[in-house]
Amino acid sequence: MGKLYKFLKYFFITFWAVFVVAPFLWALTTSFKDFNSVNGGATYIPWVDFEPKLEGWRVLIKSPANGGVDIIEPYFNSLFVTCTASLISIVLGTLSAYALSRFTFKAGFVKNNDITFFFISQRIMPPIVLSIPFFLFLGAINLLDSLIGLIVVYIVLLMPIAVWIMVDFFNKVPREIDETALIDGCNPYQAFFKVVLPNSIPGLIVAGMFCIIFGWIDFFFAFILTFTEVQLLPVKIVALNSSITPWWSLSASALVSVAPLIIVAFIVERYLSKGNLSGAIK
Amino acid sequence: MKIIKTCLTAVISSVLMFSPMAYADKWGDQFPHIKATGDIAGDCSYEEMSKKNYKGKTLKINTHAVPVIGQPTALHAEQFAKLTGAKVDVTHTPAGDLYAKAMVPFKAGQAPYDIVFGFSNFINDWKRYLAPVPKKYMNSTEMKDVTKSHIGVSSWDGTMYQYPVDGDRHYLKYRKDVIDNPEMQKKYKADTGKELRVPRTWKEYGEMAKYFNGWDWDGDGEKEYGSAEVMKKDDLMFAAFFSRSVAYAKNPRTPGGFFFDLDTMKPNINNPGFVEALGDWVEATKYVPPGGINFGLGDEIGSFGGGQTLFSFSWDDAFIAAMQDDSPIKNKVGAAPLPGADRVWNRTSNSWENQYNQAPYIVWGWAVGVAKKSKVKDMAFDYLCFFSNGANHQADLAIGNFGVNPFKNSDFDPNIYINTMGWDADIANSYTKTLLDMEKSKNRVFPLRVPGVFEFTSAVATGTSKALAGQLSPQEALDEVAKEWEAIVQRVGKKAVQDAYAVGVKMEDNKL
Amino acid sequence: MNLVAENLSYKPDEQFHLNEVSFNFEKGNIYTILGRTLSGKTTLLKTIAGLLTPDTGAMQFEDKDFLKVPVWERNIAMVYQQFINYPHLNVFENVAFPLKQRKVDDQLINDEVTKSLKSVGLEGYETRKIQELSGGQQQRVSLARSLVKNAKILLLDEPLVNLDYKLREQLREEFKNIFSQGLSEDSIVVFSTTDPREAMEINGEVIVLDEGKVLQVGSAKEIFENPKTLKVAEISNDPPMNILKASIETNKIKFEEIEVELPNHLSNLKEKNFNLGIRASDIKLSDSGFEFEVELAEISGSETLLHLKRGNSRIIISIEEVLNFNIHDKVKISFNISKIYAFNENGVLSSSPFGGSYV
Amino acid sequence: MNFKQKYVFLFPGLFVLIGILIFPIIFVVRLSLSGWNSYNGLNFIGLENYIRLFTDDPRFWESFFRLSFLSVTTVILQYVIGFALAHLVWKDIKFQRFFRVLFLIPMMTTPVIMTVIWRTFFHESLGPVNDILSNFGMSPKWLTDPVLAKVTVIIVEVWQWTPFMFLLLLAGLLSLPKEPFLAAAIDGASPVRKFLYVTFPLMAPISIGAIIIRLIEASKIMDTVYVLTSGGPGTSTETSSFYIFIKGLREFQMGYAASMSFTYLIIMIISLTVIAKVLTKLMLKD
Repeated sequence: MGKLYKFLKYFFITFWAVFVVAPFLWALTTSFKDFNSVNGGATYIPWVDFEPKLEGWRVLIKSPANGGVDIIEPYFNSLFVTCTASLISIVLGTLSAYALSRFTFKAGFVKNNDITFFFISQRIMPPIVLSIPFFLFLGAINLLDSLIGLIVVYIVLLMPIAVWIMVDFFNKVPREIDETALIDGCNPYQAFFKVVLPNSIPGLIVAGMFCIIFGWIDFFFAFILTFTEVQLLPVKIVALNSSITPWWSLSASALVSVAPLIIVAFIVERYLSKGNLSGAIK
Repeated sequence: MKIIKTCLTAVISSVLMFSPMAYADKWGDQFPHIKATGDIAGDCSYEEMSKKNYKGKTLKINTHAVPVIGQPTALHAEQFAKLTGAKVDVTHTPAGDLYAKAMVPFKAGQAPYDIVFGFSNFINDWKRYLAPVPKKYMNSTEMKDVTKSHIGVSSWDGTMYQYPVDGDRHYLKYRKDVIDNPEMQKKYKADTGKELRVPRTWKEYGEMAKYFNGWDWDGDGEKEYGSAEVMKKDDLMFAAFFSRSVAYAKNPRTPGGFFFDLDTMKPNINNPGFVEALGDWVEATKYVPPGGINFGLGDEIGSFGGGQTLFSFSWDDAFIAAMQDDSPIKNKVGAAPLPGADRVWNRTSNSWENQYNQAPYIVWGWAVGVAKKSKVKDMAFDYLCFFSNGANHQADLAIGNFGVNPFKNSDFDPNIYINTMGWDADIANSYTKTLLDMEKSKNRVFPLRVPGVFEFTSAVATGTSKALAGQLSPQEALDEVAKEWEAIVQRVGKKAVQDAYAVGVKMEDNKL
Repeated sequence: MNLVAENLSYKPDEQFHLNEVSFNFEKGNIYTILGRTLSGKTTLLKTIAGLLTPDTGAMQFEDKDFLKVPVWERNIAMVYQQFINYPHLNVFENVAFPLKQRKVDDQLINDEVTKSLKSVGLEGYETRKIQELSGGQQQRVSLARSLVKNAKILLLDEPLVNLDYKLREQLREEFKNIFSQGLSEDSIVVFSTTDPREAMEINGEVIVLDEGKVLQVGSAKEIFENPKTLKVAEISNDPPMNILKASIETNKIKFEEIEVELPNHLSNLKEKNFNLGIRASDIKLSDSGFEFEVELAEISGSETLLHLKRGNSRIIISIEEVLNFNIHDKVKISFNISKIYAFNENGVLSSSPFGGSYV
Repeated sequence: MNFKQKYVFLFPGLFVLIGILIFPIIFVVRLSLSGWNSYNGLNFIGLENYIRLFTDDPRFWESFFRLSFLSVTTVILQYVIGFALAHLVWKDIKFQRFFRVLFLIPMMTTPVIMTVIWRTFFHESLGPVNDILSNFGMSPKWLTDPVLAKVTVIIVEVWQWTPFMFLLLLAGLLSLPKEPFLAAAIDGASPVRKFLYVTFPLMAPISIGAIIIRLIEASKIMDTVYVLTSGGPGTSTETSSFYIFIKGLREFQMGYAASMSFTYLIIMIISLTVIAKVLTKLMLKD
């Protein structure tokens, strides 16, 4: 039993690890190919199977006039928009989540759970349809094709996630902690900032990570709501899809675009390892 | 006054003609792109553009992804900026999204882009938002060189809304090293009793493709297949279907509409001609490479251009890809008109006519317009005119992945391809002859350019892909499409569709 | 100057959490709220603290409308049954927190915290993290934090319940010491518990609470000797007082076909039928007694609790030694009739061995 | 607790959200009552779109059922695999940190881009999967067989989003109290029983939350379908959101797309509420 279980355990983990890594490895080797080595059938090992070329990577920094996409500025735009929108969503979302977790709201038949669901339900609407009203809305307030406009829209995308995770998290933080803080002379704001927040860092990390991920990977709104001034990374990368699908540069860009988030993964893992991610308080 | 101007232009041009090297030095040095020819005189030449001053102005362009069309757009933007002092911002968008990317702001009453790239069949939806090409440019030396059919595709009932910068058509590409190979011909004859030659009909195309499917006939160690075509249910799929349908359904003796009966606006799409073509296409799923029914244009180009298939038919790209310097099959491919059919449907008499029929499909191609609300229209048209000036156009033609294809009368000179691109003479000849014949043909089909065109083509893609997937029989699939088309006509308004379609039919029936 | 509450009611859902609760707490005294779980003890303490606002009623303290004073200005302290501390702060910072909040001078904080930690026996633990402490130590930290404030009102919500037996005993002693020495004449201590013995030991004024209602108020002794109702008798005894349906027939008390002598203090009883109450400790095993069947035997510390059955009646008796019984064993027991309580059919005390009566 | 300060906490977020969304939501409703498309403006056609949707558009409903199938299947798989992985790397295991980080990464790739890689991966003549399988005489039609194409979509979705479940469930596991496990250990419960009677019930609340959120996200499944198969072959992988996308941005029938979205929104809210209730009953009762 024990041995078999152990074998199965490592087998499954290894299997999944291979499954996770496989497309990345494929992307890595493909990123060094060119039109001819792609279209000759599947090949794997550079120098042995095919002559490696750097074209796929060069495309990412060349100017469009030279057949590249120049992702450097969009890269920083994406980082900026994602981080700012995540930050604002976390701040607003955390406050709202705290209110929903701790206090009772009632307006007619609407109660706490309904408000929470209202937040979360913002993610149900297919983005296609919201894109047009958002376009008109941002047009009306003159924020189309601007970083701020995108941040505004991303707040709508991200705040529900922040609220959902933080409500869940605060529900696990005993409310007696805030009560004790109040009794010890803190007003509700002080209780929140001095006591609840410092004990919610793991929750904030997870919520922050989800916000960053969902902001970073959005394509649709970034595509519809920008023109020339602001370009985000996914939009720029997708613009590599010309009549010929350039497997090589898309592979390179897939690797480049996932890179900053791997750092996020390490940060999250650090907090996981500390073992107190969602239950800092017994 | 006008006469004097014309004379003057003529004199200047002739002077320039005699001293091309002087210009080549000056501009060719500065702009390596046109090194081969130097500047070529014209109203929008480098020389002329350098006299303009657009300092402080910004031109915004949305174009296709890099490199096809997208790269020349960016390159010429850079050159234009250098020459005129303008600031030019270019964004790149995948083909499928070009329509929405421009249409959303159009509908919202905005013009974030001065210049929008798109396709010739967008014209009906876009023309309200586009500025007609001004007279000045209509009369430019550059425009004078554009072929009649491309003027037609760019115009709506005589008014040009889209600036011609590229030529597009579907034609047949085949592997010369097989079809023209005597050994293969012998072998094919022995096995099938038929001649191996450039297919004249879709049936021949199918037979040959099937014969050459699934074995290594060029000895490179990989299996080869019959045909690569766009079968993926996407925005281009309908074009492949229409290319296969024209032979059966475009009857020169029944004018008055290919897609609809112009009088009644009843769809023709489910008549036996189309059904026959769809039947052929379903058959074709047996001789495409593995995964072939999920091929988009990119896959088709990769597949044929990479030497995987015997045949392909659609835009130039696959052919040009195959003829690139580093291509394993350079100078092993040939171009020919689309196959025809041994019989053609007559929808007036409701019967087949057993007569050879062939018709080119002047397909959907790149088109570009200037937004009506743009504040820098002059600069925008100057840019477009500059984009396709003689020097730029010739240089662009020579670069395969630029996706700029012949659309000027001067482009059909095989020497361009032999000298600058290193093509074999017979290939260059077959290429230019194929294209030129299409220009001359009197029995041709223009793209559907009616309001709501995307609803129509999307219905075709859905219906035909159901047939390709085996969900429906060809007849059922096209009946479904016809029903959908009728509903769309109803929704859009019969009159509106009819009026718009009449313009296209007029061109098809050679009345425009 | 007292903490006076009038008719506090709180009904957030179907049930009353507080039902017309009134009290008058005097400074310098300890009050014990005795009640079972969910009887409203915590609600009452939170109401005093200001964490809950009652639906109706009034509360006054030091001549102020206390309900209008927000929690953070009430100058109270509270210890919870869970060990509530600030997990992100160390022991010293935890205890110093309320003082820092008051912007007390650093030197003074240092002195006060050291003093307070000493009084709960935690000197030397200043820099420890909360998570590194045992449950008992955590609870001491929270007690130290409550004491350091010199609060006017100290609320202790079952502070001992989550500790194991030995620690509980130990800490209870310390509580008593702290209360007797450390508290100024100026403070009110409110201690809540489910454990009657604890209430007796704390020995303050006891308020018996059930379903949000005050059943009886009195000294611990008074509650013990003369429980006002059956309910109070159940709540204020552990194990709960045994209640049997009984009747008086010619100087005999009859229940479950048992007849015992009518004790003197019950001779004036008016009703024929009454509820007989007798504590578990007032029933003894006796060979000459009446036969009951064992349903369950629990050993608790050095006692054995026997759950017995006869007819439709169930009783619990406690034996001061550890004995083994099997289920369905027959045992014989005798009743100390001088300790019999009588409650009328409405459950009100009609006669107690100590002479009390509420009829 | 009930202080007036509670509004200061709730309102900034709530009002920002409502402020940004109020116009778009109202506009969607208005749009759904119009025939807004490439040739018509924002006219008013009453409930015509809805009538068309409910009486004359089987394709929408087919795509909706396909979506239900795909999202429920992928979410179940993601949950089961995510739970298994989280459970495996929860306790001591070699290279624990490495596996934990690795298992998170797929979620961080942009679907539009990553699915292109998957498309090349499953490319039937040029991709590595069939290249390897062909050694065993197999060449599955990953993208062109109506059934297998659905499987491929599921594989890619599971790859991309299992980390989401994995992370939430791992976080949940790491925060579980120790006492119930001690008790189970004292009772000598087998690992299986321990899982069924201790771990699983304790994880139920977080599981429900994670499943609901994943269902919401999974029902927007679109990039994957768009890039992998464009809904094909035929319509066999077409989902509601993809169909709405086609109608809305490809054919530009914005009014109709809005009516579909609104209908979709209502159905989703109702079914998610029901699913949440059912899950709560099933998982919390055990």
